[in-house]
Amino acid sequence: MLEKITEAAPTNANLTGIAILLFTGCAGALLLLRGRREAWPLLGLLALLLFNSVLSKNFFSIVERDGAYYGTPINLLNQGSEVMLLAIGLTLVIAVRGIDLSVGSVMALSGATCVILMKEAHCGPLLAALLSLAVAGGVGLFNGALVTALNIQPIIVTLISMVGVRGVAMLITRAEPVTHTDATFAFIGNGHVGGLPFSMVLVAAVFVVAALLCRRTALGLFMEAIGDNERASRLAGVDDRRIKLWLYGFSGLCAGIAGLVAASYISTADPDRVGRLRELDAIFAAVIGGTALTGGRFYLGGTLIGALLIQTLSTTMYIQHVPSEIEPMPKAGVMLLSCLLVSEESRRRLLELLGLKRGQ
Amino acid sequence: MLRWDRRDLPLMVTAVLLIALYSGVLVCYDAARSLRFLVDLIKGNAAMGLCAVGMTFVILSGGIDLSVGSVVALTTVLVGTLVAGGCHPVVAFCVGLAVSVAFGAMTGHLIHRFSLPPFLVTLAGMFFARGAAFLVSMQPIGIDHPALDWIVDELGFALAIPGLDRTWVPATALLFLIVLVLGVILGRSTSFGRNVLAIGGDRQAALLMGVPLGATTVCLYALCGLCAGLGGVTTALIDSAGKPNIGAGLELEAIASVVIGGTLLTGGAGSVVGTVMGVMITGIVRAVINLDGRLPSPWHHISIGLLLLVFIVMQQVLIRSAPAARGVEYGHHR
Amino acid sequence: SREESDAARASQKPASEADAAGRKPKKLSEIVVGFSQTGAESSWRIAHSKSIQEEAEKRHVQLLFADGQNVHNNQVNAVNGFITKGVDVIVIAPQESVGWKPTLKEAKRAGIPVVLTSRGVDAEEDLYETVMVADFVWEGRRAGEWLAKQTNGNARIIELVGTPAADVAVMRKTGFAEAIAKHPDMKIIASQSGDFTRTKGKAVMETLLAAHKGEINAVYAHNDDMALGAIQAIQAAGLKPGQDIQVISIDAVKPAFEAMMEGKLNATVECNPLHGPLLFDTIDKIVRGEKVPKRTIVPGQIFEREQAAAAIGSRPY
Amino acid sequence: MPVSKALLSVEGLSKSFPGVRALHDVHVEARAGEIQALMGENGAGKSTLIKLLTGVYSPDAGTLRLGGAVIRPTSPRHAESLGISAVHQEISLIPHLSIADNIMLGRQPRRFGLIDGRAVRAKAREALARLSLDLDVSRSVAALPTALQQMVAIARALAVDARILILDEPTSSLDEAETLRLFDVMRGLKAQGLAILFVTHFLDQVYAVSDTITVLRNGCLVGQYASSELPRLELVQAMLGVKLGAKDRAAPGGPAGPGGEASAAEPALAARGLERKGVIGPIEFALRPGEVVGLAGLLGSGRSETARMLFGIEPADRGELAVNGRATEIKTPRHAIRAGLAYCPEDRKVDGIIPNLSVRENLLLALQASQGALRVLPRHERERLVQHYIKTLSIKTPSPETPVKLLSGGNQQKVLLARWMAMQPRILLLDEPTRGVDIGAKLEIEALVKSLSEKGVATVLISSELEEVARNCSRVVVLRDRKQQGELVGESVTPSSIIQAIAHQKEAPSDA
Ligand SMILES: Nc1ncnc2c1ncn2[C@@H]1O[C@H](COP(=O)(O)OP(=O)(O)OP(=O)(O)O)[C@@H](O)[C@H]1O
Ligand SMILES: Nc1ncnc2c1ncn2[C@@H]1O[C@H](COP(=O)(O)OP(=O)(O)OP(=O)(O)O)[C@@H](O)[C@H]1O
Ligand SMILES: [Mg+2]
Ligand SMILES: [Mg+2]
Repeated sequence: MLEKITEAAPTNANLTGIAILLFTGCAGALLLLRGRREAWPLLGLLALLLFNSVLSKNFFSIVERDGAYYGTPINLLNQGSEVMLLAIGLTLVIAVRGIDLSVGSVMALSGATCVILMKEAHCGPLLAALLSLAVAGGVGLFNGALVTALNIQPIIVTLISMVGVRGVAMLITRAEPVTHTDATFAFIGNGHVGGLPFSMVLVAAVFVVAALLCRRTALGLFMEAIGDNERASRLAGVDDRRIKLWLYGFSGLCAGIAGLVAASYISTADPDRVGRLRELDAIFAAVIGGTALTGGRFYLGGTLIGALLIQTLSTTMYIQHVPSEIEPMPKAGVMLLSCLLVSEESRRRLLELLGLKRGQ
Repeated sequence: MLRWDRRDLPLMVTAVLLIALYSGVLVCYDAARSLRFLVDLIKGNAAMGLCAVGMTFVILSGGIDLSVGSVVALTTVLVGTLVAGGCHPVVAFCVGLAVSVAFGAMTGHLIHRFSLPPFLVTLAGMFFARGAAFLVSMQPIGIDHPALDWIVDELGFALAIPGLDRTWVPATALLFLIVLVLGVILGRSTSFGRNVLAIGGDRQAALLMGVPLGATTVCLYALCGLCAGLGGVTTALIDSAGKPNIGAGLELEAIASVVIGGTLLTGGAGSVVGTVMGVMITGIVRAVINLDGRLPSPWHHISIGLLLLVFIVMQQVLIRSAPAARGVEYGHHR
Repeated sequence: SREESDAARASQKPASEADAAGRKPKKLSEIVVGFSQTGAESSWRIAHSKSIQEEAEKRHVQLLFADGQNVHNNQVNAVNGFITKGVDVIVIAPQESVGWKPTLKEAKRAGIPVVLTSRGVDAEEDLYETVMVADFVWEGRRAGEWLAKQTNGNARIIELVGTPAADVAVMRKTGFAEAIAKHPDMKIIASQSGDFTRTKGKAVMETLLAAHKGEINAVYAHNDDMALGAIQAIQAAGLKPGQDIQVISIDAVKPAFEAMMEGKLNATVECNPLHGPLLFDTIDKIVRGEKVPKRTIVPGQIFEREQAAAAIGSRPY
Repeated sequence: MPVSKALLSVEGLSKSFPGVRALHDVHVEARAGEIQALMGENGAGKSTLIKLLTGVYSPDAGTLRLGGAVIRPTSPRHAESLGISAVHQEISLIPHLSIADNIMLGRQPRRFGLIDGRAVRAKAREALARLSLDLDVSRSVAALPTALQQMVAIARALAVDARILILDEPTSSLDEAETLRLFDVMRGLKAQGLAILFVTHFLDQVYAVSDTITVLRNGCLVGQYASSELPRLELVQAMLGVKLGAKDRAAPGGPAGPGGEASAAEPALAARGLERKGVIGPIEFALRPGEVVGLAGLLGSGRSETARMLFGIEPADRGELAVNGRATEIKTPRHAIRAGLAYCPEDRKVDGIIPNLSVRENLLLALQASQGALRVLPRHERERLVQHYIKTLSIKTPSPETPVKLLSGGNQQKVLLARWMAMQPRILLLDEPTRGVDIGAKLEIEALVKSLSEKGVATVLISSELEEVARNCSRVVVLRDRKQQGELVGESVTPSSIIQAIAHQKEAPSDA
């Protein structure tokens, strides 16, 4: 398998390319051997990277400047951080059979709050960021409260806040994009730590927090139980309402962080356009990563890979000069292929076709 | 034979609230006190409503279809291009519908055959159909054909209620109403409708009870494709144009209407009648904001959110506090 | 039969009494104007709305404002609502030029004059009173000509296109293509949609810069927002926007002037959103029964870096 | 075995699941006009055999013959068209559909191409009438108690013109009267020439209706016997695969000394006028530590309701509840658990198991939930608990990591019991704890209850098997019409006296 990768990589490709492909390939193979679900989206990602490495000579080139790295792979991570952040929060909500469509709007709100606080209330960037995260978390908790206390279907609650919260974001910026140049603030979406984008540090932090909370405590078990059979878990003494409430809050918080990254990335709070349709990308990332929309088992690692897959896909479109109009088509193709890859049933059928019939 | 059943409670509550909402609007805005307002409501939401009818079945089965907005666009450009190429509009409509049905059936087939999550497949379908629409025509195309003008201007009937105004009910509104009636019948009185409910209620049990999962799933998504195609035809009629970029976000609106109408997103419970109420509710909320006309842009969003929120909360509170809701839900929950 | 029912309705509603010869003259302050706006998607659009709303207030016209939230169907519904309500004049800022015919016919049947602003529609001229637009093709052409002059007809360009199929984008693309067609050495390396947003403008630019390292020396953005995003991407790539890479865009909103003053943007072609005064002058004429020209071009001009400092003070948006 | 033409013959049937050999080279024959009992321990492969017959699974090897012709059922629908109709072990009904729709799903009578609702209801009522049931068929099945759901499922299977009827533990939550009615119907069908396959863990029922008995053990066929020729003891030996000594586990002799006599100590649980309006009437009883109290009553008399109310699932809205002498308010299951209660629900599919989680996770869920998310049980402790309960209750599972939905029904039930045992509760509410559990394990569970009560645990036991109630309880509270009717204490707790107590109060029989 490894030899294949090196073969497939173009001879003129630089070391980074080979390294990245090798790494992805090895990780994929390892996961596959251990029977982990994350293996499949990772293999999908590998295929996409291979495709790019063949077609675009500069794809993997990374340059160092002022102690920071630049290049397409780095851009991929930086631009993908928004979806990754959203998707981490969403994965947890989806695990308990919920959904949060408001994340895109919450992004707009938190960005707007932060910029307005700095610009008009003359808050320090840190305070402004914290306050806007509180607002974002608050929206999440509000969603959660409606879902748990009133038993309203999550999709409708969050659809309503998706519309309403966007309005609030527009209201506080008077519907205009508001630019604010502040070096500290700009650092969130553009800065580098140890040569890597700061947004990735944020993603890593959020991921680690989420993973620790879910896997080192019994929270993950409770969430999977709630998602699988809510009634039975409640009878077993799981506090489903409270857990759900906080998960929505967490999703709001993640969206808030993503909103800060987005606003900082362009030093502008754009209330109308930021985060639009991002929720679908994030859900896609979660689902392709192995988390079922019907709740139950969830895979945070898979989610990150899924988000990366989606970002790589968009980047590929830009680089291969796919006209924006027909851009959706290849995107659909890759999506379909990757979900076929992820689905056990289709893999089984494929094996059958190849004459390797087994089991059932 | 109508019988009181707890399962009808959400529907009743929604109906009562819808009537209350409508009466409220009638009291506050005299421009709403006309038949035309009602017809506008139906006509203006016909495309979305048509999609929502199809979506109702898909959601009842526990699935979802995100591709409807793009299929609407695909249908309109197909119609537009064909008419521009000298085709008769009616033929063009048929081609558009055939394509959208085939598209839906394909989606359903993929979902069933490879047991893929509907969300992913239809999301891919959403991108695919959008791309296909742009492939058919990169630019919007106006449709100019006497037959089309005839349909738009002449097909329909004048509705008059003594004491109220006289108004014109156009073909698009008629189409919506007809599909609606068919949808209600399909949902309530055919074995297809029951099978869909069964699949959504408990897939495993449905399988054990001999429901043909495959055929039903394919038919379901084909039906949803058909409804989206009809939505496309309606849009083409309302605009006299085919546009590859139209209908973005339509799927979420349709889903919202379905769910507001009391259908469970997890499947198994709900009705087309509820969906129609959902469509009317979202339609009225939007219409009210335009009728008022004093709200700046941000408040458009906020008010839509707030009004819907109030509605939903009242719906839930009423359903929960209704005396019939007391007692126990035994057994299954999915 | 349809005409009958419309006529019946018209006779019931004195508010919109229609007689073909000429409407009963009215004063501006007595009328109700319904305004269907596209949405609030850009600084330009917001300046446009604001200009019209402020002017209406100034002239004591009752203005009904409907935000279409960038969905064509919402706008159609809003206009139908205006017709039902029986307003005196309908102002439409269409999101798209195509797809208005039946709705305009409806308005005509109800005898309500329609004024189009910011974008024309693809329909017979007798369906509306007048249209008030900027010349988008001209804007694109002007940008192309300027870039050709600036680079001596030798440029490798990234074009940041607006939303796919939006006709502003289509026209600005066409105009630009016309202008550079005369110069064989001006090449568009890549033409990608930035959706008229800063975020996507920056993301696309970042990616393309990495993929075409050292090849690019000019950026043409269909609006200022995308150009501002692109400028950030150029800076992040360690290049100097405005020097290493020429940047030209369209709209001329205030942030663009700020960027020009910092030397990062080279030029911007004005697309004037302040339609308010002209619009209500026209409406005034229409309700008084006077003739108005079918088409008014709202003039624009090009602003270069050197003019920025002087002009910025007088930019109202 | 008498030689006669078999209607259904199964030859060399095998089926494996990852890690499990569910069936291995099984030969079974069923003749028309015969009731055949399918017996075996939990996990022996009974349900798997039935699912192979009905096309839910496809066999790894083997042939099925129906009337001599080879059949390959590919789906339940296909099997039904071949004349094989089945009631599966886990009740398979569509919750939101009405009773009528559930019974007639897929075979609704039509008029002008549309479903004729009136005819559907009439036919459904007819089907129920065969079981002497008179329900409002337009109500949704979700609102029915488990036993009635089971009856509806049976009615559905009876409503087909089948040649072979398969019933997988149809009586697991039925009480005596319903069971007898079902048997009557089965005998009627037998007379009409149907072949009936019937699974149960109740030996009495086997001998009451079956003509032949087929025994499976560990996926293999032990043998096919005529009922009259197989004494109970031998049947049990065949099932367990061991020779039973003097300590005959299968036939406990009469009412054994009921668990710990009521001590004079403070009641562990005391309900005074506890009631939920419109659901369950005022309940008045005290439960002392170490006592096992039975709840008896007819189907739908409110036994499960009482347990659910005590556990705070549908909390009481009036009356008082004291736990260990302290007034306690139980509004949610969490309150109840905190107060030391545990509740093993009756419907394991809905209220019990978390299907996709592993046996280990299911087993430890309640314990972990009571400790909170942050205090995670140490790994070795988890391992110890899981191994302990798998052994004590002889849970048959490939590994603790297996998703619990892949276990056989009886083993799922054991996992649930283990979940609550692991909590070491002070008050145990058991609603049909032995539902679908084989005889060996049943005795094991009873012994467990007994040993717990010796340790001072107070137990409320609900069971539709009166023998079981009589065996284990020192006191029985009789319910009727969702109201408390009376109490039987001490010596008077015998199956016949309980029947009398219920029947006595049922002077005017409600069923036609
Ligand atoms: N779908 C499946 N996947 C994996 N293992 C299975 C599956 N279905 C059944 N098994 C296993 O096959 C064995 C036989 O199960 P089966 O359900 O047939 O037992 P049973 O005799 O019906 O037991 P019970 O009396 O408890 O219902 C069990 O060990 C069970 O764990
Ligand atoms: N014949 C019936 N038709 C419809 N509903 C019934 C009938 N009998 C009982 N019920 C319902 O059952 C409820 C009480 O059932 P419950 O489960 O508590 O009884 P149970 O004695 O535990 O019976 P089971 O052991 O069968 O579950 C009542 O609230 C009532 O709604
Ligand atoms: Mg079984
Ligand atoms: Mg019970």
